Amino acid sequence: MKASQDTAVLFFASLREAMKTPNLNLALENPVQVCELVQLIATQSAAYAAALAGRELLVAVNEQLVTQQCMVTPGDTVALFPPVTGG
Amino acid sequence: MKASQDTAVLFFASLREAMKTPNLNLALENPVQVCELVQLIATQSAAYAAALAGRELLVAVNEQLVTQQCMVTPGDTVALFPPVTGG
Amino acid sequence: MTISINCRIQTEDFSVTTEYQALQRPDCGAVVLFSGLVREHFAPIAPLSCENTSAGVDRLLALELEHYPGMTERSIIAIAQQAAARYDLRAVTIIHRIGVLPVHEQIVLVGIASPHRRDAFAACEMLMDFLKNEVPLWKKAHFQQSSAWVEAKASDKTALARWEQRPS
Amino acid sequence: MTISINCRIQTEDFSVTTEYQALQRPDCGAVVLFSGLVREHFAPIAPLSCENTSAGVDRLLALELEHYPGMTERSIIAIAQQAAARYDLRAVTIIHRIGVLPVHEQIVLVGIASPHRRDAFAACEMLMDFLKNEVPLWKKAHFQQSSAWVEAKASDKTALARWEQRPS
Repeated sequence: MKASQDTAVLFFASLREAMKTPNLNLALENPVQVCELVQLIATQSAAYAAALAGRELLVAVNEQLVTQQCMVTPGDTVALFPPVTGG
Repeated sequence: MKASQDTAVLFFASLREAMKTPNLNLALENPVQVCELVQLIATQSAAYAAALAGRELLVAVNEQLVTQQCMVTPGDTVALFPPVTGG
Repeated sequence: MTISINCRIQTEDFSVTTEYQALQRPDCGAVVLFSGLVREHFAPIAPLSCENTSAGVDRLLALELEHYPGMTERSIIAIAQQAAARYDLRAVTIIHRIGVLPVHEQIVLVGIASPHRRDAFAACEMLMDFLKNEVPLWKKAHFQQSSAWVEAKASDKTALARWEQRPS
Repeated sequence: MTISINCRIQTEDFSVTTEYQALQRPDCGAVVLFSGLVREHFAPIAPLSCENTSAGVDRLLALELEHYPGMTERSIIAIAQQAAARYDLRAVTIIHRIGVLPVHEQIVLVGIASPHRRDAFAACEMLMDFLKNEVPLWKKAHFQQSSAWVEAKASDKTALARWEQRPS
């Protein structure tokens, strides 16, 4: 069995409030797609599942905007957040 | 014979310099088109004719931009000037 | 041709005067400044009419700006560089405030210095559209009785699309 | 909805700070300012390259602005009203200086306050295009060795045409 590496997942704005935490650390062993990673978080608790359900989410991996199909490598920093509203 | 009324003609910018005067007063008896008024000035002297020849001119009658075909009534204030370059 | 890019995320207020002076260049005939302020009558989703608002409907007290430290700064520099690659610019300033900003406060400043006005206007407007759509910043509206996260506007996405159609 | 229109022709300089503060309205989220300055490397007809200019080609010292007293002021108010009829504006400031303006001096300020940024940007750019084409103002360039009246640019006429095509 491979050694797992911590993958930080950050949440911002309304998603951070819904998740009731600004971040989680996941112990990933293999690369996964962003959408699989989101599924993984949703399976951890009903509260997480509810927070993530039916919500338009943007994703950044290592501070670059990516699609839900992008691969996350163990050790990456993933950020999930709602559409931005600055300016 | 009708009494003539003074019609002020103002010149600006490069046209004012070419005419070597900021204004002329013409004694008009009847309404004339702007282009006729310009002709009238050109006949007054060779210097005026040279100043007015081959030059793109804008016209204002009583401070409103008009075309060369616009009628000038005795007593109006006419302004002749090159294309504007402010801003 | 050198270009000076000055991007900042900060809680403290900024001075339009200072930034305007810093933008000026001997070869620039045009300076365009955009300043965004927290206005009254702000509605997070559907606009309230002035009548409703003055009649005592929940009144906006402040906007709270959240950002993603690191990524927000890098994203802003990236859009400034995109604008500079597209237009003839000599100086770009982007300042975005974060934290709690009461009504009437300044939120954002985009300043452009260019030899020509059309480049300055286009770059300033492009940068505001990119700021609204591509930079990790989120607004929460604090009303007298409630709070709500501001939802992204379809009109901002439409505005963004303009820059994709134009030739660079 | 009231709109405040402030138009001035003056020899003295203006303060962007003062005008920016005067433009602010509680219901306006957007302020756009355009400031036009006398830049170095100014060429009345064909642009000079920077190399030529620094190599000692006739250097610009100042622009001299002439106007048509009365008509200029009325024309500026008229274009401000046209912009206000077309866009949702709450305050418009147009200041144009006349007389001799040495390099680096401010020439013109157009400031717009609007609830929304797109109206503010569009009105500011439209007003600059109208100022360049429809208001009786003329620039004379004073170089070290010579003087020349600035010729109207075809690109300014093209810019003006944009506003005729758009829906009001």
